[in-house]
Amino acid sequence: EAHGGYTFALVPKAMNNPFFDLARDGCYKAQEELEDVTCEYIGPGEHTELEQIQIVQDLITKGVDGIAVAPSNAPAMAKALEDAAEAGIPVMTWDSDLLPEDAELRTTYVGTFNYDIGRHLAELVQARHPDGGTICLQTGGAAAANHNERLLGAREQLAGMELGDPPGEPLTGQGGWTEISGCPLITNDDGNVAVQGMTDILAANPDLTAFLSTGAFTQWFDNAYRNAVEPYQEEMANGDLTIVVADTLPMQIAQTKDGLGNGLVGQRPFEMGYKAMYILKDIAEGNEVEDPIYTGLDVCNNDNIDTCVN
Amino acid sequence: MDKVEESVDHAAIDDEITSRQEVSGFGTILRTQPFWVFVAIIAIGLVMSFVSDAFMTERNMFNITRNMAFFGIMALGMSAVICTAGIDLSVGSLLGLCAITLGLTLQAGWGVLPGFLVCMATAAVVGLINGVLIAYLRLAPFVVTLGMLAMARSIAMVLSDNKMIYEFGPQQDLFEWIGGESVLGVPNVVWVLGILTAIFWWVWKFTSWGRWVIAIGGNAQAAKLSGIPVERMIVSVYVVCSMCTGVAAFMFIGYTGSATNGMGVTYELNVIAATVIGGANLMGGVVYALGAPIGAALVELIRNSLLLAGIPALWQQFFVGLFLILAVLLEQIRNRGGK
Amino acid sequence: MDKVEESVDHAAIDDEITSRQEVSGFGTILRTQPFWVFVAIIAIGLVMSFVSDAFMTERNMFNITRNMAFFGIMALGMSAVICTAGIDLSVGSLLGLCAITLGLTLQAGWGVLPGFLVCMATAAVVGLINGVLIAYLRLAPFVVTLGMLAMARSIAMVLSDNKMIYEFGPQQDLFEWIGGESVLGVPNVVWVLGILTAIFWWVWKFTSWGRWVIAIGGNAQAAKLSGIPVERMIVSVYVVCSMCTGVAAFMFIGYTGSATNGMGVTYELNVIAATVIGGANLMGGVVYALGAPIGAALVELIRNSLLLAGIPALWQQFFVGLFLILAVLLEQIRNRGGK
Amino acid sequence: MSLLELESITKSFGAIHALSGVDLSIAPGEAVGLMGDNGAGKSTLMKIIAGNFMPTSGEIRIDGQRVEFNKPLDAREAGIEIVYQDLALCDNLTAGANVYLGRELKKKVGPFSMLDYAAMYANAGKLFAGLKSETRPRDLVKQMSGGQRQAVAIARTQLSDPKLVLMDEPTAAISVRQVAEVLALIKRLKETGHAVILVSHRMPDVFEVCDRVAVLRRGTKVADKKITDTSPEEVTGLIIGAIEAA
Amino acid sequence: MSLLELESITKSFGAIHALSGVDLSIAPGEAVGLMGDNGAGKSTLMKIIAGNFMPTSGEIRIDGQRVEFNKPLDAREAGIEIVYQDLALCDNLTAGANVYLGRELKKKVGPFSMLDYAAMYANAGKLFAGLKSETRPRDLVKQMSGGQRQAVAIARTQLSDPKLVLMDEPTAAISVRQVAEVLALIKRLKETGHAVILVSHRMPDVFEVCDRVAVLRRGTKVADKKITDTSPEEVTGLIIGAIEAA
Ligand SMILES: Nc1ncnc2c1ncn2[C@@H]1O[C@H](COP(=O)(O)OP(=O)(O)OP(=O)(O)O)[C@@H](O)[C@H]1O
Ligand SMILES: Nc1ncnc2c1ncn2[C@@H]1O[C@H](COP(=O)(O)OP(=O)(O)OP(=O)(O)O)[C@@H](O)[C@H]1O
Ligand SMILES: [Mg+2]
Ligand SMILES: [Mg+2]
Repeated sequence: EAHGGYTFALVPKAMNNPFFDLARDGCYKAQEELEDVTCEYIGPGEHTELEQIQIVQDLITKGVDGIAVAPSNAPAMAKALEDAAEAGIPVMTWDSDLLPEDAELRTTYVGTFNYDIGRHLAELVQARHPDGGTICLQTGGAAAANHNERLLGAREQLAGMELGDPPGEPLTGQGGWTEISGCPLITNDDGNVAVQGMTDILAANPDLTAFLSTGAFTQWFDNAYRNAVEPYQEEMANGDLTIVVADTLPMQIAQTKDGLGNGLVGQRPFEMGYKAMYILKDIAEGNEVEDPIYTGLDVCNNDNIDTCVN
Repeated sequence: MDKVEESVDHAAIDDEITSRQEVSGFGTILRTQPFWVFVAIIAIGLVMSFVSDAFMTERNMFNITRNMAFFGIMALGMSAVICTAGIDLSVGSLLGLCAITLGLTLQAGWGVLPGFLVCMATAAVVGLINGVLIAYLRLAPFVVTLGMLAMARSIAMVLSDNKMIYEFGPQQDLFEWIGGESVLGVPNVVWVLGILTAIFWWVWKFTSWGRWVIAIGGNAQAAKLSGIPVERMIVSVYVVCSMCTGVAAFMFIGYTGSATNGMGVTYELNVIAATVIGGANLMGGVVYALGAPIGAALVELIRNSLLLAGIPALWQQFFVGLFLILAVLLEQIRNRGGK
Repeated sequence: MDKVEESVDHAAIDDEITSRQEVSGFGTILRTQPFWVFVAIIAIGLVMSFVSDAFMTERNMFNITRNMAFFGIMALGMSAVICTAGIDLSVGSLLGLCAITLGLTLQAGWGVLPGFLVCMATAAVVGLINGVLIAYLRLAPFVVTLGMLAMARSIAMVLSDNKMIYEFGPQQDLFEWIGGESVLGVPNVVWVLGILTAIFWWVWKFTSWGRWVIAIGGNAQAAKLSGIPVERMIVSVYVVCSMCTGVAAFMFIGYTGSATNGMGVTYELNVIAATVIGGANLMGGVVYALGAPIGAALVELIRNSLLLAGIPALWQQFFVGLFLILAVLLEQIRNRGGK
Repeated sequence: MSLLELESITKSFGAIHALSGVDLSIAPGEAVGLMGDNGAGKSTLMKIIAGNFMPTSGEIRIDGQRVEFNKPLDAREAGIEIVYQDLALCDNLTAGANVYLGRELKKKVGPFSMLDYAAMYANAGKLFAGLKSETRPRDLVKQMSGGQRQAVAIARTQLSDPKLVLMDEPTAAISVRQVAEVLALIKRLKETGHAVILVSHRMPDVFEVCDRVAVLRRGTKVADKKITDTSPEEVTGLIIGAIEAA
Repeated sequence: MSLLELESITKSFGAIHALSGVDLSIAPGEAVGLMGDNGAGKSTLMKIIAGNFMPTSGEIRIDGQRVEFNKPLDAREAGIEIVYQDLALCDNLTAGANVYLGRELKKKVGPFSMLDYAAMYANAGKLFAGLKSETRPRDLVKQMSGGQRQAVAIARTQLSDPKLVLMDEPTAAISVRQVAEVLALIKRLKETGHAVILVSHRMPDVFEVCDRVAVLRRGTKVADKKITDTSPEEVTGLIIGAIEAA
């Protein structure tokens, strides 16, 4: 508002997650480019559904000129966004979308198709193990919708069949893949819990074929992760064990380069935050926008790791 | 003795003595924490109405009161637990569990009333287990309810099969009206909070149940020796706390329009904070019915004000913490000044 | 009186009386919670060594002990706070804040020693603020440290500008060796835990500081009347607790190899749980140096065992909660049987 | 017939034997003084009769019926009231509330029954005045003087019409004036057929109101005599062990 | 010259005036008995001298010097020891630890100094034996009888060599045998030039050891007389208000 233009809010799921920081950086980049746009990046400190809704309510009350939100709880957020429609504030979603029946509450969605992240991860696994085997999946918060969609994508890709609503059922041999007992591992987005869980599973199941994580938390803690997988480096190199993880943060790329991981599927959060500002400006100025807008995925394996991220 | 007759009767003990009181009336109120937190709320409100035009709008007031009401309802029950020098960490998980049992019942095609009963029954069972372990097996409330925190969340996951529920059967509209709408411009959940607060106020002041709970918090041993059924009272207190959470869950799901097993994660800290800010003492023996809503209101008000005032996002938590401490400081300063 | 001379001197008070004791030696140990939790640990270990071949491997033992050590170190400090009937909810956030100040120092090109000092200074300042507010301004520990929880996290966010730090300057290798490697097959952090536990054991048993902290927990009023500088002691206790977290943070960042401001979220509950399971009483006055590591070990062992045993993911939290309660129940059953 | 009979009551706390094989009986309208050195086991015996402790072994009979008290309420329901030595008050409640704790007065307001503060404070005030104690019913006992607290504890026993009143050093903290009242109270209780056990270190009090005196030494009963058959000197000797038994 | 002088000490708790304008002075080697009804303000006065309360108004002088005690430690450093009526013990510590609380005995082991349990228990045991009290130094005070707790509180005052010892009803809970010891202790203190203020409801005790007796009634001092100039009857009259002042 300092320059009398637009103030657009970019609301992430949580502010303590490095993933969303990249979106914030994109948002600030757009702010620099667009003279008349201010980016207000605000979300819950930790991942809590209610607080995010309260923040959106307050933004509506405050009268920002547009809101781009990554809803944690889609139906609940839809209710809060009814007020925005009433107040004439343009709304879009990013990173994760509202339910299809609430789609008219937002103008568009910019982000990835979560299902595809899981699917691509599974493809990376299948490429290394065409005959199937045993697998352990790792996920974030228990009820996190985006992780559940990724789980479903991974499971359906591995099974080669449809498995119903997210997160699907654990695989018991479909497509040659069996999920071992104790999985999927729930991490609540805590890097330490993620590493500990993976360590224990690898120790308890020496014959495990693949370990697939739907979030970067597994590899956040660089050193701990490296320590945990180093004993299995040889198996990973000669194709007995595969570890694939979502996202393409810098330390993840370095780990993969060092042979301590076999594949990454990255979203483009920077682009999401960046595009969100442009889209909101378009909406605010009454222009038509596409719906949805996919930002695409970067799929990396040990061979293309130097070039896969643009 | 003749000398005495002429003057005051120094030996007599009359009404003048037995009706004396150290402080009374308004003086007693001045000494309570809820009063000073209330003063802090008024002060923040005044400042905010200058800082932001959006603050005093009807919509903002509507949002603030509704948001605080869920925590206020849970805090009412928590006050009772804390008054017995206990603690209940399982309320957040219980909210999630109630959300799932309620959601599953409605999804299966039942009406709102059966849903409500299932929700309350879930809460009562959890409270009963907590209470029995604490009262009869003498386990530390912290450990028992921490264990329950994990167990309730796990059961919610298993029951929901980790799926979100957002179809609430034939009476979906009624259900969502109860939790999300308003009567006379006041959100329904605020009405519920108001009524429950009045009931608790009455209970603390005028029933032996209330009196006994306070006595147990003051000196459980003495209460036991006075013939108060301490064990049964403690069980009842945990059941009451859980049932308050059950009510909050029922309203909350109606308001959000969806139920996930992740609901209420870390709410226990907020609820306990609201209770303690409202004047409860973790050592037990102190309770104010008005403390719970006032504490919850302060927490919500701080959050709302910082956002409206445009404090940078990364700094907001800092001011939340700071104002929490300052609000409680007020009472201390006044009570030390008076000594 | 003649009659008396012949028999025992009933009037005499001799050593026989003054040296009598209700229970002594092993009997005293049998009455402590840490002992029974330790028994539970052994029992779980025995069962697990049949259930899973991976359990008794060197690598698994290495992991378990390392994982528990971070919590154990923090729990040692927490024991002191809880012994004074206080509580420190800010340890999780402080871990994050220490991670950031330490990370920034190292990233800026300083060595491990300056990094360590900055980390400990951060912790000491936070502990000092907590302690002063609690001891001198008489604010409720729960509120003060809850406020600090929010403030410390916020400052960590501001300082780090919400970025992750994983470049630790010139002495990165040394730094990561300290936190992540082992000496004689035992992780360094476990050595630290062992040494700190021994120090605390000595402190509780043989120093007046320890004695006074226990006295304050028993009856702060009486301690004050005995001339113990209660306020200063309480400040020191919060500083000690924070410094333990500082040590844990230093080791933890070396082990994880990266520092984020989100580190330690909700760890306060784990730490308090470990402390309480190790026999601390939230009402104060009870402390066991061995309780902290034993409590932390139980929590970690349960987590590890459930994974190795292949319990379905959704059920795991259920068993975590259940075993927590069962472990504490053991002591109760034995002590009630004995009465 | 005896109102209360104790037979070889024993109580150990770990290695400490607080009581070993104590017999005692008391008839309606009788007052027994229980004396003994510090730590002799007097309070322990009182607590066993009041249902606060279970004896390690031994038998309690009331009106010839064997009873087992698992909790204080059991003893109260059997008609036993007690003034505890440590007073057992809730510091966070007022003096009036402490008097009525566990048996609050209620009044009906429409369909609701609610605590009747006015009546409780008025009655408590009367009880305190009856003890000649300047205790304010509306103030917290936390802030009260030692004697005021004791008055609260004594007043509690007068709410019901018990068969047996146990008084564990009821006059320890109170002043001359109230001591006289408490002794008068004990006499009134006796006259109306109640039994009283009075634990006290004050020889004159015991000799003034009691019919019999029992002496404990290190957990065993060393004497049980009619007041008229003994003297303060003999009792003192028995307490301190100068006289072995009588 | 007086060791301690109090001038118009007043103390109010809200609407309750516990003390109003109390003067008192005591010389070395003197023992003053402080008597009064329950709630008269005796303990409040003791606590003010001991630095536990600040007076609302009034002056305290020690050896003619005006002092202000902000905390109990200040008073202790000025040479004042006190036995509190409510005993002020830490229930979770042993009797021996309570005696030495705040001034633990230490021994050197190499470069470290550590608590010397053996010495503390042995000395505490001796102090208890000196009071003829069967108190076990190694057991928790929580489980002790009333008299044993009192013995612990009394024993504490004997660790240092104070100028003035305040005893607030030190004999309330203890048995005949120990009462004699406490009275003997007071006499010894007097002989060695210490001053003692004894609060007690036991007329004979006060008349046995005190040189002077002061009487408080509802917060004002109504009498301050040489023991030799008064009688138990007069003092009783003064306490209960039958005699207005003397
Ligand atoms: N902390 C306090 N707050 C409020 N009132 C108090 C406080 N302490 C004492 N009082 C009141 O002050 C008065 C004097 O109390 P004090 O304890 O000095 O009496 P006392 O003479 O020692 O009586 P006793 O013989 O029963 O021990 C009493 O009415 C008491 O209720
Ligand atoms: N709960 C308990 N646990 C352990 N020991 C106890 C317990 N209660 C009392 N004792 C011990 O039992 C013995 C008898 O105590 P009791 O309180 O019955 O003595 P008493 O005769 O009432 O003494 P006093 O005249 O001092 O009140 C004492 O040695 C005491 O330390
Ligand atoms: Mg006794
Ligand atoms: Mg007194």
